[in-house]
Amino acid sequence: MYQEDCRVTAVRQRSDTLWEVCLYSPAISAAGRPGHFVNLLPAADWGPAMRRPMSIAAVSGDIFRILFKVVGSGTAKMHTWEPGQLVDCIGPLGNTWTGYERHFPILVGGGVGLAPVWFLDQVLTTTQIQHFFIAGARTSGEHFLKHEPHRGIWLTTDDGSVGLSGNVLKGLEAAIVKIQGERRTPKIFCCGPPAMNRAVGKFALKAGIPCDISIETIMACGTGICQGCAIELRQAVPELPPYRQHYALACKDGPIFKAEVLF
Amino acid sequence: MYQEDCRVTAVRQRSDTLWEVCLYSPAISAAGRPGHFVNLLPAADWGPAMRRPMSIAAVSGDIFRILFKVVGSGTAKMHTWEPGQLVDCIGPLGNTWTGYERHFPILVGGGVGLAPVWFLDQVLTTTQIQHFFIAGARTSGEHFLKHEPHRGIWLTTDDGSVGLSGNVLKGLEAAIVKIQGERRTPKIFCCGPPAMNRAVGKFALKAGIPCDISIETIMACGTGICQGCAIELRQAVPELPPYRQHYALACKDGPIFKAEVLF
Amino acid sequence: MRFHFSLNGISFNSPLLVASGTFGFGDEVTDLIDINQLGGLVTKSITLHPREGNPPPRIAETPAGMLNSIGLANPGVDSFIGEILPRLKALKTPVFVNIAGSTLQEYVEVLDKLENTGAAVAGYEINISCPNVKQGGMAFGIDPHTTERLTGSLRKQTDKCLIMKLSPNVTHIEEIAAAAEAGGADALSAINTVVGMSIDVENRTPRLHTVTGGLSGAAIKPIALAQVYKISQAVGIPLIGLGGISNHKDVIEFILAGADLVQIGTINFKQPAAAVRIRGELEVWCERNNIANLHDLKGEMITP
Amino acid sequence: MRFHFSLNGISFNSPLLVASGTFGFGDEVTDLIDINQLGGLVTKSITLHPREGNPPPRIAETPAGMLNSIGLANPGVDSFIGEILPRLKALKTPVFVNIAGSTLQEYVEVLDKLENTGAAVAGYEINISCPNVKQGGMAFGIDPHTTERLTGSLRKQTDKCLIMKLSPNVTHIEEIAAAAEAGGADALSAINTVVGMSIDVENRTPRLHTVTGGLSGAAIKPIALAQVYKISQAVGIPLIGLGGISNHKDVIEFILAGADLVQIGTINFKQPAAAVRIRGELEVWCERNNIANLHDLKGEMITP
Ligand SMILES: Cc1cc2nc3c(=O)[nH]c(=O)nc-3n(C[C@H](O)[C@H](O)[C@H](O)COP(=O)(O)OP(=O)(O)OC[C@H]3O[C@@H](n4cnc5c(N)ncnc54)[C@H](O)[C@@H]3O)c2cc1C
Ligand SMILES: Cc1cc2nc3c(=O)[nH]c(=O)nc-3n(C[C@H](O)[C@H](O)[C@H](O)COP(=O)(O)OP(=O)(O)OC[C@H]3O[C@@H](n4cnc5c(N)ncnc54)[C@H](O)[C@@H]3O)c2cc1C
Ligand SMILES: Cc1cc2nc3c(=O)[nH]c(=O)nc-3n(C[C@H](O)[C@H](O)[C@H](O)COP(=O)(O)O)c2cc1C
Ligand SMILES: Cc1cc2nc3c(=O)[nH]c(=O)nc-3n(C[C@H](O)[C@H](O)[C@H](O)COP(=O)(O)O)c2cc1C
Ligand code: FES
Ligand code: FES
Repeated sequence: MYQEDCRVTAVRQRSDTLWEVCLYSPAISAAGRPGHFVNLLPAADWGPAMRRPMSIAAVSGDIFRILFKVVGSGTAKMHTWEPGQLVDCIGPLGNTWTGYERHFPILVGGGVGLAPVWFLDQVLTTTQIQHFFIAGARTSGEHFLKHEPHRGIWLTTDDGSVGLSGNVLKGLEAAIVKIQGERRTPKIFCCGPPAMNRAVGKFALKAGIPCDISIETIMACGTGICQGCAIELRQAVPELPPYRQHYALACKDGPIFKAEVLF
Repeated sequence: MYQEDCRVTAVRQRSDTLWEVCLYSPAISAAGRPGHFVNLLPAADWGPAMRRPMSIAAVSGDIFRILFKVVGSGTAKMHTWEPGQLVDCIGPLGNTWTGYERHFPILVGGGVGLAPVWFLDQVLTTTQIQHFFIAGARTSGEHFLKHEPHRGIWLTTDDGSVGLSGNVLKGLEAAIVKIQGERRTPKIFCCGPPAMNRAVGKFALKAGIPCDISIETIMACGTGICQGCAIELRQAVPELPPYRQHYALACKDGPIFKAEVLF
Repeated sequence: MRFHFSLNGISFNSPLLVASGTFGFGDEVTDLIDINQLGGLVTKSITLHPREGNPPPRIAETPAGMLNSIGLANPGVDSFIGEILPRLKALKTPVFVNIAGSTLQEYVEVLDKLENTGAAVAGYEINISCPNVKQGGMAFGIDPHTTERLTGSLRKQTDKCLIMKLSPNVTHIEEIAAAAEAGGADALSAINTVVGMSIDVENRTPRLHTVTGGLSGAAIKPIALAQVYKISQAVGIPLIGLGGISNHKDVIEFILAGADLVQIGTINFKQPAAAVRIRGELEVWCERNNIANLHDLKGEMITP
Repeated sequence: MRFHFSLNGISFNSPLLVASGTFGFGDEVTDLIDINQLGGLVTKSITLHPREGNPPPRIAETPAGMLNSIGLANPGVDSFIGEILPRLKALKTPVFVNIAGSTLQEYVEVLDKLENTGAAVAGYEINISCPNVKQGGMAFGIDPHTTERLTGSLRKQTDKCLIMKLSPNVTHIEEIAAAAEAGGADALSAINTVVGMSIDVENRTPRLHTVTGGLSGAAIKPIALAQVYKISQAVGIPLIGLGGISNHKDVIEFILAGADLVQIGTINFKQPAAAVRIRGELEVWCERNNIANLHDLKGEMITP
């Protein structure tokens, strides 16, 4: 875990709703793995009591990237960042995705949940682990990837304006069909809005496919101290301390949990 | 009284410590008189509970100017203003300097108190009322006027780096000497830090010269509502409501008071 | 229609009243806001005798709020009746005269004087919660018996709308609320300021001459909301919520927590037209959320 | 020397302790701050049995502050003794174990268990002021008799430094403070969080599952300071001030108001190394102002 003033090296709009920012931090970049997040200050003189958690969306060399959507005052402030700005980040935080070597990874991302999934996609591509990637959005303008089913990338839109019409389950079904006959059994890696996580989680449970879901909660410390980011678990998780078997900490015990403990 | 989003048309540094900002507001500019102030928001999303009062330092056409010094978070924010910025201002507020036609005006300003005095200087110059002007500062870098005793302008500095060495009383004495034989009796118009106001006020009382002093207090509303800007008076002021004879309101009953009621 | 609510026969067209001490007597900022668009105007506290108030400094800024210790500076009830009331009568907006006193007798006398004018005011808000005066003030609002006795005495003297304004500086505000209800109050308003303090470390002096004062503004909104919620669980009479309101969402929070109306205070200093702006924001919000009358949301918070 | 202060034989090299619940058990952010530079570490509240805490949501942001309703989630005293204490013993920084309970007996049992380990901790801070649990918690801190009885019972069981942590949610905090002193407390800490609430208006649900929770952060600093000032006028034992501290000036304010030491809480979440940063700021300030020992400023506010 590091705390660094990371210099913004680039800012660009990736879709109608998503902004990408490159941040220079040798330490955080070197340690960051898919699933990790940073907890940052939108401004040096940030008045509110809490930092803002943002998933690491990519790493290249000494630079890591985040993807964000403007939803409130913190992200609005982030939207004013320009290259040169220093951003106080603590990270990398949380647990990471594992087991992708042993399985055939099916990645599912939606909204800002795309960020950690996209990072995993890049790592798998680099390490030449074949995988599928499904990205959902409401409409074509919110996507920045291309719909390329032949390359294992499915986009879905609620309004059918690009890719498959419907939610990510449409993509999941298509992927599952394609995976028949694969040596490796599938495993789903998912991050998206609550309704999507639930739908994907339930789908995976029903289909008997292992599924790791990254969830978002409100967070104060991001480091396991405040106990504010509790998430209710349906099943005990033996690795956790007894008093956190029912309410685990999203920031430290997560943000990634198995579907069966969540739903 | 108007509330307007005034556009910043120019920003410039006038001395080591003083910044000047031009604000476009036909309404406030037309109504503003020497002594008036505006109460402004340093930013549109200004979090703190109070506006920041700033004297009108000049008016030309539809534009009025303010002069300020960075002392805390509000003025630090003002320091980031650039042309085009909209500034929510309420004004003009407070009372104004009067009686300068009937007297020989001696203007005394120090620090940011220079602002309203400088405005009066400009009005007197424009209306061709001969007067003297004494501006005090700690050191030459804080001055932006020229020391021109022959034109009735004396600068003073604590360190003697420009003009007379010493405080504004040095300038006052010089001015008083020069005024001997004038038809009009002198009147002092003063605004500066508390110690300067007191020194000038006491001087005037002793010399029997009428003296109007503009004072600064902390203010919330600036319009006479909150009663927060109370200032203790030594003498009753018949024009004020009975319950404000002892504690008058700097924003509404002032900011200008006669020396004899203050000291 | 959107905002209609009626209390003691007084009809409110906006849920937003302006709070005592934060709008004077309604004549300072008439250039900036149409007073008749207010839900109501609560005057600065009026006392039996004129009061010059506390020595300066009387106010200080704090994180997301401010401290004040004005000390009830006001012209006194006679001047109020002679010079201010005639103008207030001309307003279409309901006016509530806020009354403060150091003894029960003082409160009663002020009320009597106002009643004797046949005053066209809508009612009275009784300040039993001012933390900034040595005698009386908050003392009345921290003990249920005193509260009930004072409310009862005032109730006997008037049929007009009688609102008791409660202090948050107590262990159980719901007990004081219940006492005011038992005493015959028509409505309650909560909260007055929270006792607070600030020190200028460079010269080691308190930022208020009285050392402690009353904290107001956004900082206290969560406290006010919790108190309003507690009161609404304890009493049946209408409730006016206030404390830190600065936008339409804040207003809705108070109504969901159980308030019938709200008052806005400290925000008026920064934005003299806040009551009109927020009313507009509420209108848009109700439209978007298909709320026929905002008051329908009273107490409609969904508890887990 | 600049910061030396000693309490019950414990020597403090920084006036800044980290507050209960805002630094865990000191093992989360060791990458970011040298724990041995803290004035002291107060643990998260420990209870007799493990507690899973309240259902989420447990925290919410508010203007210049936050609400929490963690519900004392903790591993329980046995786990604490077995798994956490050994590591804490290795610290040079004085450690205070914060204890909470639902009954007097529970507090006593936890203390006994800790005493029986011969624990090398500096002392105990007793949480009689948690607003977020149904039973016990704050109930102990709103009544002087209960406070005195609890303090007395604990005093009998330990010679270690016994600090009672007070709640601001009372009419007269100085009475509770005096009761704790009478019961034999070595020191007091104040304040715990202020009861508050927030509602998500879009879905009409409270932002905390428990509806109300505890407000902390800069917003409550003026309230905390007023309470510390009141307590310091009422008792003679040392006083640890906390509530909303986020920079060195805040620390000095508390000391001028009568605190001997301070704790920092919510700011730790935003700035895990705040205690070290502020210590540095204090050093510079003392240097510039020729203060040999910061503690010399205790109670040195100049009243008008
Ligand atoms: C582990 C983790 C990783 C995240 N990664 C990303 C990311 O890569 N890109 C991205 O755009 N967003 C991400 N988020 C969500 C992001 O943190 C919130 O959108 C952000 O904090 C909102 O701040 P704000 O000030 O703009 O909004 P606010 O004004 O604070 O709130 C706007 C809305 O966002 C919700 N919200 C506030 N804080 C949080 C929070 N800490 N977590 C979740 N919801 C919150 C509020 O309840 C409200 O509904 C992540 C959250 C977590 C917990
Ligand atoms: C009628 C009037 C006219 C003024 N005209 C000018 C002007 O033309 N140019 C200029 O630079 N300044 C002027 N001031 C002072 C100016 O308002 C303060 O410097 C400013 O409000 C400080 O804001 P801040 O946020 O930067 O400082 P803060 O962080 O709020 O405080 C820094 C210091 O300034 C003091 N201060 C804070 N608010 C005020 C206030 N409202 N009045 C006086 N002191 C305050 C504080 O006590 C503190 O010592 C005027 C003040 C008044 C009352
Ligand atoms: C400067 C000031 C003066 C006040 N004067 C009074 C008063 O005279 N009588 C009264 O009942 N309340 C008075 N109040 C309290 C407010 O009416 C209100 O209860 C409190 O400020 C909380 O609301 P807010 O946070 O919206 O300001 C005053 C508040 C302020 C800030
Ligand atoms: C998330 C959180 C958890 C807390 N947990 C505890 C606790 O377990 N025991 C306790 O005595 N105080 C607890 N507190 C209260 C703090 O120790 C402190 O008294 C309060 O937050 C005020 O200080 P601050 O404004 O600096 O945070 C907690 C506070 C927060 C914000
Ligand atoms: S955010 Fe503090 S424990 Fe998770
Ligand atoms: S600043 Fe409010 S009355 Fe003067």
